[in-house]
Amino acid sequence: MRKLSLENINKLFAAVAEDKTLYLPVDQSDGSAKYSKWAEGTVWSNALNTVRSPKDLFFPQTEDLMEFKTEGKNIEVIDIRKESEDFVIFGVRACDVKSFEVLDRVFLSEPVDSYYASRREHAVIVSLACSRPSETCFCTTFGIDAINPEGDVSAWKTATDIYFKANTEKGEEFLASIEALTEESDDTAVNEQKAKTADIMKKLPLADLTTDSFGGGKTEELWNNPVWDEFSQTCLGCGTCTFVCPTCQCYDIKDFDTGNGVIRYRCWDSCMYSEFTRMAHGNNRLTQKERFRQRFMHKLVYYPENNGGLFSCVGCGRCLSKCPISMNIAKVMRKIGGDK
Amino acid sequence: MNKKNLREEIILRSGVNPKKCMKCGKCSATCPAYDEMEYHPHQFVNMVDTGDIEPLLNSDSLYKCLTCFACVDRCPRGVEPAKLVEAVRLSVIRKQGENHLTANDIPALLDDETPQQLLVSAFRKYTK
Amino acid sequence: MQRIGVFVCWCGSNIAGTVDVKAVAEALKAEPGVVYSTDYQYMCSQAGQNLIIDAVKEHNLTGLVICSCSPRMHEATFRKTAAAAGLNPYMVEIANIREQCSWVHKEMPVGTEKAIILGKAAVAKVNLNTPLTPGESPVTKRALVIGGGIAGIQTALDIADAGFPVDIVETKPTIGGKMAQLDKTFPTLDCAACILTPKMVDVAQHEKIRIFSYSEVTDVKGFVGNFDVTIKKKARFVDETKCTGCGDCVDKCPMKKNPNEFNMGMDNRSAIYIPFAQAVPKVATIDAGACTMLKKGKCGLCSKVCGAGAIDYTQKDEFIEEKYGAIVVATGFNPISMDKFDEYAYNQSKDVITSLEFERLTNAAGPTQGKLLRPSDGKHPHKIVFVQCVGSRCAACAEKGKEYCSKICCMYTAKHAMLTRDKYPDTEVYVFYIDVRTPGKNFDEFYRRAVEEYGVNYIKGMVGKIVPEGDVLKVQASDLISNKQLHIDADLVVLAAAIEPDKSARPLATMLTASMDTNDFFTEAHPKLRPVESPTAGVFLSGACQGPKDIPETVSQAGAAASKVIGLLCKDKLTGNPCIASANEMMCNGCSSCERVCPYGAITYSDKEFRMPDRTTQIRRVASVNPAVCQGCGACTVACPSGAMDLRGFANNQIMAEVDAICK
Amino acid sequence: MQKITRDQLITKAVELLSNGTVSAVLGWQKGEFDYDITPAVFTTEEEIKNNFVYNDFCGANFSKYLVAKTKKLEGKILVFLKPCDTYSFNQLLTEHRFDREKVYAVAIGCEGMADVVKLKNKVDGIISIDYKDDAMYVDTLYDGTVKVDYADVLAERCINCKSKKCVAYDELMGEDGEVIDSARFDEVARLEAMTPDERFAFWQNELSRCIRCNACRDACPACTCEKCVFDNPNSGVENKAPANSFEEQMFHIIRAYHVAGRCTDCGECSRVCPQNIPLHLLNRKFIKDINECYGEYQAGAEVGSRAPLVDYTEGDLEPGEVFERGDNNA
Amino acid sequence: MQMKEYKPLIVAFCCNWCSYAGADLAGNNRLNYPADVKIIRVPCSCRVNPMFILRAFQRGADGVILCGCHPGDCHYTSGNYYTRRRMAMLFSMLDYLGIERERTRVEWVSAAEGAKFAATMNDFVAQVTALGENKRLEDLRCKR
Repeated sequence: MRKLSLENINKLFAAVAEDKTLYLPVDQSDGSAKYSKWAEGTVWSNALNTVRSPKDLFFPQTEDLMEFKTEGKNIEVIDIRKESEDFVIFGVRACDVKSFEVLDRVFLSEPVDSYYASRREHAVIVSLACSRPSETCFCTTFGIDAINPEGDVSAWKTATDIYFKANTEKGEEFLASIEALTEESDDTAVNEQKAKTADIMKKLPLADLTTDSFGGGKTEELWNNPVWDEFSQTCLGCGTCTFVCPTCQCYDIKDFDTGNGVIRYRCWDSCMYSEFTRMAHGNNRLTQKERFRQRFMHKLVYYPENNGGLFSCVGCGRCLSKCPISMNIAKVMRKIGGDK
Repeated sequence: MNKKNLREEIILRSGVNPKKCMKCGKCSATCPAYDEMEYHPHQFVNMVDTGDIEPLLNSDSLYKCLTCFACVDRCPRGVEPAKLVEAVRLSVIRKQGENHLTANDIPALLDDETPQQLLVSAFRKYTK
Repeated sequence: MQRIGVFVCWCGSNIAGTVDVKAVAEALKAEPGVVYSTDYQYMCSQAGQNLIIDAVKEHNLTGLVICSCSPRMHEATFRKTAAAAGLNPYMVEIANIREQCSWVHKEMPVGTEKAIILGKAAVAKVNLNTPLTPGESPVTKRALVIGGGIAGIQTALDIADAGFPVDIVETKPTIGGKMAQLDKTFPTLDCAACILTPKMVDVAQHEKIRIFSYSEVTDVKGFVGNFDVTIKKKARFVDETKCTGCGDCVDKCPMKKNPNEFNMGMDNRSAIYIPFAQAVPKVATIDAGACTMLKKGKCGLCSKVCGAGAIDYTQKDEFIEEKYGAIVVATGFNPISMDKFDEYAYNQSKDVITSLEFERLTNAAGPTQGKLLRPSDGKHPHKIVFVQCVGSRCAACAEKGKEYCSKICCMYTAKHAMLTRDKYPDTEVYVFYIDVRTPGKNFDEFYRRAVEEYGVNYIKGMVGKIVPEGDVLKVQASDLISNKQLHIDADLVVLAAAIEPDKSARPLATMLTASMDTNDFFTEAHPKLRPVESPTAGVFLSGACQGPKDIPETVSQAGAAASKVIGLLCKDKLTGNPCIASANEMMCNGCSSCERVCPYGAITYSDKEFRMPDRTTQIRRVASVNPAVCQGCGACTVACPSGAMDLRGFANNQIMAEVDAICK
Repeated sequence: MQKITRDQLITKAVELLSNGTVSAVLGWQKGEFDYDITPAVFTTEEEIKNNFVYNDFCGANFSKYLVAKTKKLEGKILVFLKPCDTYSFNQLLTEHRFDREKVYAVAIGCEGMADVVKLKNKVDGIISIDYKDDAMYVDTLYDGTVKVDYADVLAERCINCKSKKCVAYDELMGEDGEVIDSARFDEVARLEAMTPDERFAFWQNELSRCIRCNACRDACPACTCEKCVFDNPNSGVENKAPANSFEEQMFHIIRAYHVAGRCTDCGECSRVCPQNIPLHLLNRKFIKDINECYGEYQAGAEVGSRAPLVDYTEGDLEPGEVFERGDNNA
Repeated sequence: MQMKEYKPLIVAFCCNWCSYAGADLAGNNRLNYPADVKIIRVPCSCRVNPMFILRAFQRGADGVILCGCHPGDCHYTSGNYYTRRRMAMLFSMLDYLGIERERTRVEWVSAAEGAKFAATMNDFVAQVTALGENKRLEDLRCKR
């Protein structure tokens, strides 16, 4: 385990940023944090987490795929892809690290999404253990250990220091690259903090939430549950939950005619939208109830069914704090699963 | 200064466009100094327009104009002949460059009894 | 996908001089949808149109782009061409590469580049054009003529003679207008009354004509073929149906000291009055501002002497609503006010008068029974000065006069001068002029006669000032020919005041949505080709409301307007403009924003049952557009936030395609 | 003024439900943490008694729900409206968006609602909240019980409340208030006084956070189009994500423009924005301009009034003169 | 690098009845104005949706001018009155967002005002040229 005094954290950032782009949570003018590029003077946010999840860095909200140019009546297809540069993403919480696994299973299974894959290959993920989880956190429900985050490198922050441990080859390389700045350390301080955090985790209001009622094979059982009717009634059908969600991976591919050619790009889509997956015959899901059900069934039933039981919710709590009407997956789970 | 340049300069200085004149003669009809003048307001306009300015420079008419602006007021086309007369007058004054009275002389002449306006107009008229 | 043909017109050298038409045709070939592109010297010629028709057939074209002059010029032509080729006429778009390209840009590369861009925009639009079919609306077979002067009278008579009912609305108590006030008419010197009053009588007796005198139009709604007009009949306190026009009331009325408008205020009339002997309708009118009975409830003499019992002090303004298929504006003119021309002392001396006042002074029915007497002392004037262009051609004094030439003054001044010399040979007559303009049949001959035979002194130059002194008017003027300043002691000065449109024209134009120029003359649909029509369909122009005119011109225009009206009223149905709004009911949420901005009331709402996406049925309030009423302005399309309301022919996606093409 | 309590509302709702006046109640349902309250439709007395809550976090404007709810329902629906909601209620009626006959509106006085973002910025790990008269006492994971003054967490829209007057209701609970001469345009004026460069920088910073989740639009009671232009593939402006700064600006300009003259300034757009973009400052700019150029106008103050952008006078300011006016103010 | 003279792209929306005719008259009278101005014909100025204006800026326009009949002279009675309010509000909003107010203009040009049309376009082009390229409301995707 390597240790660095927090006083020197900016030296570390500077060293990392020298040969790789470094992204880390930075406070914005409205007080919320966002993964931003580090540059001299950038201050690492103390926030528990960012509003937008780190999936933006692998799967941006909009991404140009290719371009078409017309010359007279001929069409030329231009591949505008650029090989991703190496980058480090720093301070990723356990839940968000887990979200990469959820995304990987979608984008890296055949056919591989080369745009996503390229970014994943070039990224080093430095995770950060939680010490002050929020009341909206429920990662434990999905078996995620906020205290021992995964990632290429795991990090723990105490009041004075930050500790690193490599989990992968990439992680080893990363630690080697900052070796000069860090010192070897035992894990006493880290373990102390882990114990404290574990206590808090148990006290979280959503600590008792379980996935017992969900998982593959539950489709028919849950399909006609009255909760969909009841809870979808006041759903506004906005896309907030899906856009702040670290695991939502739906996108739409569109063409934009620039006047000098056509850019084919993709952008996030939301299953909450009435235009979502609209086809020639019309929409699959005609009512907000169906769309509402889709979102939660996908997270809790369909995805685990197709992915070996892995839920596609990581309990980060973003949708809990951002839904305009405070409707969320925790309420749905609670209602269906009943209180333990 | 050649003929054309003088015309341009007078037009520029006066801000008058003599082409606007429709030759109605109302300026001359209204002019109180008409009988004193060799060249009448409408002729001023026409002569400046045609560049026939030399006779005007040498004519007494320049100093007969009272600058009462009746012609300016009455002209239906907004030609403003009095401004043109003034501009021609200035050409004469500036050309000679041997003014009897220079601007620097004025302060000495000022006294409480004399309106400053009087001196200024005198300066204009009698520096010929 | 459309199959578009592009046709680039040279317009002789008008376009080809500044635009490389071949390059334009070539460049547009590569545009999406274009399958054929060519150029030709005159597309609008028969040969050019045939070329288009042949190309449509040969290349199976579905849309046409004509790169030519303004669509305001030949859009209709090419739509007809398209129709002749079997296409929907609305599959044509014009790229205006003449007025807005070749004529305003001087360099060939610049003009060519822009022409190509304009062509691309037109192609982009045609790609999204859809065939449109005009709706039909019925025609109310009745015409309204606003103004009862010679223009209105002639128009009304011509329309009525063709068999269509006509209503004349006149603000004054009688029709007749300015012509009724004139003495003689140039250049033939006919007596105005002798030629006008029979026509007035014709109007009164025509079974197809109704006269609303002492009335005004207060509201106009609707559109060509279907105008709904509200006419206010002002209370004249005399029952028109009973009054015989005997004049007993006029004689007995004690309130005799009211300026007589008909005689330009140069004598007086009573509070109850008939404007003049040949008035039509010959009905008395009570001047409410002058009548003591109406003001104070005392008197009532007229009622007592009226054998017909026509006096009705309780009469109220009456509002009449009537439908018309066509409206003719004939609101005429007035001399401008002389108040601001201090130099001519109009307000200082009674002996400085306007030409229209002079007409009354020389008219046998006028205040002096036709004897030319000075208004101040009733003496014969022996030296008369006429001043022309008073307030006309006055560019520098917008607050005083008018920039335009009033057109009629030269001739009537010549007439006045000639008649004066004819009747009173001992009178010296001077006419001060800037130019004498006599372009008309026998006009110059007339003017020359005044000079050569009657000895009128025409002096080139303007009057500078007039000063009343004792019983003469000191006139100071230029004589530009002899280069002298003249001083004349005149007994009478006559000012040829500029004329301006009647003040009622401006509010009327707003009601009619007819456009006006900066001088408040009505604008014609085309200055040369459609001079008697307003750009607003169904509104026609007659007489001086459109521009200064003399009587023969007025009468010819009046007849022309009438023939246009007849042409319209002959139709049983009008085909409308198909470029109108329409609501997509699936997207309309019934919010009423569009209804609120529609100037024609063309949008209505109804509850309709819809099958919703979730397969339920719902009753929703949705908008619908009355195609006969909608004029296609598009105000509603912007008021509608969802874009449910769109405009055919100028659809959102079409305009955006044009924007895109231009900004490429 | 006595605060309206949960019990009062429950009594009212149960009374109206049981006597058949209404067949459903649009109210607030308790959540997981005392502050995450969800609007919900209640149809039974039991549901109401168990789940109906009313506290300082009941900020959602219910009026928009009436558009959909009244269409589906047999009988009337009871809706509780705060003063600002009553304006939206009227505006929707003006636009014929729902059938007034199908609604039983109870207006409730309001002392202002709390802003959950403000609270969370003050307190970490909220477990529960006790609403006392003097302040709210927040039980937290880390700092024990924390006393938080109501004033310190009052929502921005409530600090600048435009009116505590209820302009539409069948029944009024509590006391009616007055229209308030609020300072709500001060922030707009502050921006107006900036240089264009500063304003541009300000808005670039704010709008760059937009994720086009459409919450502002979907929560807005004035946005009730059957199909929004931004969702309509044929509109030419549709997109599901802001591809660049142009589209961010485009979306927010058009969003605000489409509700200009109809926006009641209820503040829902800013409340629901997950990125805390002060969207109300766009709407208020239009309101301020409208007030200054065309006379004071409050959308929703009365049913049937003509919105300023579907109205005109012949003497209106020219677009250029609008700027001159701005210069005088600056 | 070779400096190319900056030529702005101006989109002019002209109402069919007055301003388009005014532009035609400018043509009839051979009154020059820069070719940078491209006219789009609309039936009435009130047909111009704010979205068209934003669209033009997106696609690369540097200035957008709207021309209609003089207030009171609208062929459709009241269209330009609505335009006046709409554009006053829209332009004020653009200004509020920090977008140069000189890039937008509304001008009333009658069918008789060919000279005014040409003068207005000359003036507006000069004004926009002085501002330079539209950077604040541009869509980089649409730049060549």
